[in-house]
Amino acid sequence: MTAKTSLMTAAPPPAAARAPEARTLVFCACALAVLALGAVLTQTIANPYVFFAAFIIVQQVALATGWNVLGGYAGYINFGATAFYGAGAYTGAFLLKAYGASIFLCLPAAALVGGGLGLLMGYMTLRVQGVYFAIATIALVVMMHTLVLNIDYLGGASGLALMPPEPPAWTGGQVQFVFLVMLGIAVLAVACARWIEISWVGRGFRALRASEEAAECAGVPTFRLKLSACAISGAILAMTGAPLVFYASFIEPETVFGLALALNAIAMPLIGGKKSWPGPIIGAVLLGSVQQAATITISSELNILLVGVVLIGFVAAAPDGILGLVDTLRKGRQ
Amino acid sequence: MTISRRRLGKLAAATGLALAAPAVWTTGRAQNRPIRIGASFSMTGPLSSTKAGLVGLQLWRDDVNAAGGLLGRQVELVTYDDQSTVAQIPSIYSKLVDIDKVDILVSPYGAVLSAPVMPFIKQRGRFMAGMFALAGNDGVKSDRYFHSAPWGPDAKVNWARGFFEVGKAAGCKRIAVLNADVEFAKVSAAGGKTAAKELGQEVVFEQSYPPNTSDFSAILRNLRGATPDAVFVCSYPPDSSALIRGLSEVGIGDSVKLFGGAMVGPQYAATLQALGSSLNGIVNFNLFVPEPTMVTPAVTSFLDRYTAIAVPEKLDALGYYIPPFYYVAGQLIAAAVTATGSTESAAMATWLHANPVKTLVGTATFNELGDWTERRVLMTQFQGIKGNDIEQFRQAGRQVILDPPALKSGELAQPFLKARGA
Amino acid sequence: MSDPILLVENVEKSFGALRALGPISVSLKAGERLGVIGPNGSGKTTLINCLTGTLTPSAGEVWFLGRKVTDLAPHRRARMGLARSFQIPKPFTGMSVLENLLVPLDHLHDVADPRARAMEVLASVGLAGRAGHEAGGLTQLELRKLELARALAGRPKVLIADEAMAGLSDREIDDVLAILERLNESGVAVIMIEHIMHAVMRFSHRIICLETGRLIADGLPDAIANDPLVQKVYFGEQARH
Amino acid sequence: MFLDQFVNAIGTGVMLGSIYAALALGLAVTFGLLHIPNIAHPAFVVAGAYVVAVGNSCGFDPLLVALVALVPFYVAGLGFYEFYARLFERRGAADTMNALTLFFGVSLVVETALLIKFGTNQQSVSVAYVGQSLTIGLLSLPYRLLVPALLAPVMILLLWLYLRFTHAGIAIRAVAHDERALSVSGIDPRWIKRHAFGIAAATAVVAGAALIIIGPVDPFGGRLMIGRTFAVVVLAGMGSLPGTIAAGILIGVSESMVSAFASPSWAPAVAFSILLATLALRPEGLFGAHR
Repeated sequence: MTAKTSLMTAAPPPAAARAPEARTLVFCACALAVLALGAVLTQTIANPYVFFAAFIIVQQVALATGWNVLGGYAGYINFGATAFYGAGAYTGAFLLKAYGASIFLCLPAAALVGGGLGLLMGYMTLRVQGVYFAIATIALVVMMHTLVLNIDYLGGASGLALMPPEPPAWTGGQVQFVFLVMLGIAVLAVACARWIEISWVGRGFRALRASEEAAECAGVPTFRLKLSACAISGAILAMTGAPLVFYASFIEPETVFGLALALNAIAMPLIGGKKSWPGPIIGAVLLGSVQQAATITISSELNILLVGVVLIGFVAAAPDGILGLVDTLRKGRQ
Repeated sequence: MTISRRRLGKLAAATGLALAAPAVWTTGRAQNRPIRIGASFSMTGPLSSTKAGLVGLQLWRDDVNAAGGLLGRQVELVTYDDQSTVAQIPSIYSKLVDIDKVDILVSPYGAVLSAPVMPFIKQRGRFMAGMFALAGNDGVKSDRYFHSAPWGPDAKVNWARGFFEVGKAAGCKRIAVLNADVEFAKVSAAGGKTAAKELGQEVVFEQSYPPNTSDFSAILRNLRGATPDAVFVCSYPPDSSALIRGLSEVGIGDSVKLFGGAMVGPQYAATLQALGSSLNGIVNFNLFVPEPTMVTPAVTSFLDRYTAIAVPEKLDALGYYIPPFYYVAGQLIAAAVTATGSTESAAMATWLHANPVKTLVGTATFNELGDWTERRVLMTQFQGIKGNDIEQFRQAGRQVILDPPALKSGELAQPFLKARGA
Repeated sequence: MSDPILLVENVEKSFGALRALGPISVSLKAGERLGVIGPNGSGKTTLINCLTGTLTPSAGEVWFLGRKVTDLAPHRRARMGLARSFQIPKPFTGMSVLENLLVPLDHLHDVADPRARAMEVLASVGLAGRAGHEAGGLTQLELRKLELARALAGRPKVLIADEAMAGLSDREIDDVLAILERLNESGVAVIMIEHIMHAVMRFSHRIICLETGRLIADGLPDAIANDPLVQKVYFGEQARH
Repeated sequence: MFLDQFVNAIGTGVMLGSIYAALALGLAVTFGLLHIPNIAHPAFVVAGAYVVAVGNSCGFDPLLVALVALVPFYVAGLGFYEFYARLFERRGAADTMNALTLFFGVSLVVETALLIKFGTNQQSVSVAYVGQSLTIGLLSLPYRLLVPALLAPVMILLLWLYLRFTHAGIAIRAVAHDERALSVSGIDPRWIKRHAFGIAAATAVVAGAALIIIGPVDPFGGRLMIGRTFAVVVLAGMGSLPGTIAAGILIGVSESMVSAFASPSWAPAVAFSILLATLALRPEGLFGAHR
């Protein structure tokens, strides 16, 4: 996808580094090119399946990137990506049902809800050890799920079938339009992740991951930094969920709070590499296509088993993912 | 990439030719190319026990192909795993239609998973056989959608009406409604309340509970306090078991004459086997039971062949509930294709609206929404179950049909406590 | 002389029923070199943690630059100019030596060119040649120097050096002492917590000695060295080891 | 009516709570004492339940099966800890995130393995006492809950005695307190931790028996338990065994009160609300020491 720039973005030695401004320019150009390419594709490719499938993959990229802001940069594992994703999806559904709102209104609203939820979670649990945060995120999914089940306006367990408003005519159709929106979200998420990574914020995250105490004593506002990671990650994940109802014309709690998404959100950055922004993208594209191939060639249970084994394998052998492996190989050769 | 490899594989299997360009094959001589039926199955995830349906569809395909195919063409199934999640559905059905170019669609399992396909088939004007989606077409109102399950017209309210009819005959006036917080149960409970009122019954207690509730004692005690005559239960497999166990433990009170209705679970072999004799007296829905009024040689042969496949695959050992109706879906498609001489959606739909079809489970006629014009959901009572042997459920007289009257095979044993053998 | 820049007033710290520190009162003047000694478990680390803000005292107050900082978060105190190095070096692994210094500089707004400032500090401790190196891959001495350099990057007013010389050879100790002396000459007050007696005696203007959380001596190095109480609790124990 | 409901809500809550404590016991050891966040423990419990179901289908009593299976589960626990330790502890401080991911992967593998071996059908046991209740005045206690509920105090008492009065037990508590203290005294902390992990794994099969006597179990049943078991351990205070049963009962009674007097629909959120509230207000738990 956008992985044209070098893999070695994390901690470049100053002598070898090109001017950061130049790299940012290249990145922006690539991002715009990706968006433009998406727009061109909607005009030139007639087969709608391409966009149905691409939506899912691009959504996974956004999901993995959003998760990685907290999980990779700040080092706080979130088992409840679906709580945020679901919050966003239901925010979108609520606004669509209540006001027939456009997707462009739903996105910032979802981001606000997800960010708020992230802040709340962080505020309640980040003072204690990271493992509590992880456990609390499992709890959050159940609570969000229970909440939705008990709100009749959102359809509860029956789900909610909604017809989205007509998309702008130039996009060529609903699925093309939603795909473009999701592509926009993914590019935004990646840009956001990249900014965090190369700025003082990312440096602060790396410092607090290495030693929270030392970071704090070096002037890094660790608690506030972690809170903002929660909020940013929550906002991206929620934004990723918002277009779901526009995509499927339907939403129901078992899907948005289900295991599959939460599992992928963790697995993708882990496989690609958690330390830099191309990692989640690589993981998302790779896992997405492998799973696609696997569902066809082997039985579905084996497919899940495969994800489990791959997770264990990466944690055991390559905790920094594919990018980490590549870096190690490079260093070995030098 | 994966698609062409997949096509290649299928082709190799079908013709024994390993080298052939997929493009040649799809655009090749239309007369000889197979008729492709596309469907999504929940092979994984919470709904994965429904994958037994695939065996039903495969048996139908084998039967049709053994008899020379449809219109002289072989039938081929194209299926994907939707992982029991709505998010996968739009892309799967677009793939079936736009990439795999299937001729005919079969819906995913149930109303939740079908919901995202409905606008799609309406928009594309595609024919689709609906699988167990209760009132699945009531929202979109496609005229090319046909239920294989005999929920009957106005299914939301009426599909379980038999329970209330049986109750009325037994003199039940006060109804309690209990439902799990899942889609099918919630819709059924709402419909049940309406049906009860239409029959002049009063709803004196209603309660929903979260899925996977394992202890029902508090709920049953509250329910007992309302002294209902009948308890309409809309539950899912785990909670069906817990509830029936709770029934034995906490008791239900002397007022209750009828208990059950819309419990999902006591259709499946595993649940039946686990609950055994504690099922006695419960009146619950089913779509097929081996009672003399329903059994035909065709269905017996189907079930025998199904069992032979299902048991080693660890699928539902009885296969009364889901698999026959996938076979029925195939039969509906076969009838329409054969009669119209085409796989054209509009023609098939028009023909099915106008003509009855003889299926494995009886004759189906359809109204404008693709519902069976006659509700044929069974209300059966468990009688004389002893121990936990699964084979007894294959015998007649264990699940006696009380409703509909046309298929009635026995009488309601009452009062409830006596029927339970307590 | 001038007012104390760092002042500890009747500070106490308890963990549950266990009192680890105090009540204790200590003051530090601008530019002073203060040595802190005491056996293991005497409360030195607890005292430092109360100074930096890692721990909040159970009672008492801490003043820094005329401001009450008792409840102020560590990073706020760090930005005010209270820097520390750690007994066990805590480099920010996963980034370069240069970036390690950029972390504190990121949060100071009065540094015009952080990279230049970082390189300047690295040069002053003799790590300039290692700027691009991964911080995790340094030698023990280099880690100590990095620890100091990171503390110094933001031009602190007070440096707390927590056993900055533990485990180093005599030559390396001289190396570190030289850095600290130069630093002090530029006006930074230094609190040195140290077990290496000759170093702390040589360096300090004034030494305090802690024992079971209490201040048992406060005075010039010579006076401390000859203090019978200090000899009993501290040197006595050291001798036995 | 109200009194009947109230008394029975308490009774059911206490029984459920005791069972939660049994489910959480292994976690109280691994997470509470060893600080290993084994989120795969509920999956082990489900695996235990399957073992019990298989034994029961051959005609043996579930509790007997569980007793026999203690040994293989203990050994499996040893092996699993060895795997974990080789991966992480040798690298120095275990990265919590990687450890959590590992356990997540392991629970996925365990669940799917069960799925492949046994299919999606629910497994259950048949025992004579299921379906009957012990009635004391207004109170009626189903044996289905009562028998498993009695397991927890027994297990906890045994484990507590073990930790208090045997050499190995005291060593485990020492490890929990400070690993270095132990290596000084000449005992290999790794051996002790492996042993403790084995014990924790062994409790899973007893908890599994409890779980499957209550009702049918499917491969993914453990997932619902993750939050609840952690809630018990955290609320109890890390590593406090008697606290485990108190915390379990507190959660059980709260749930059954909500079920009886508010709405059962909200019951699943109860444990998690308690968990979140504990984390926010009293992270050291009810019975834990300030850390």
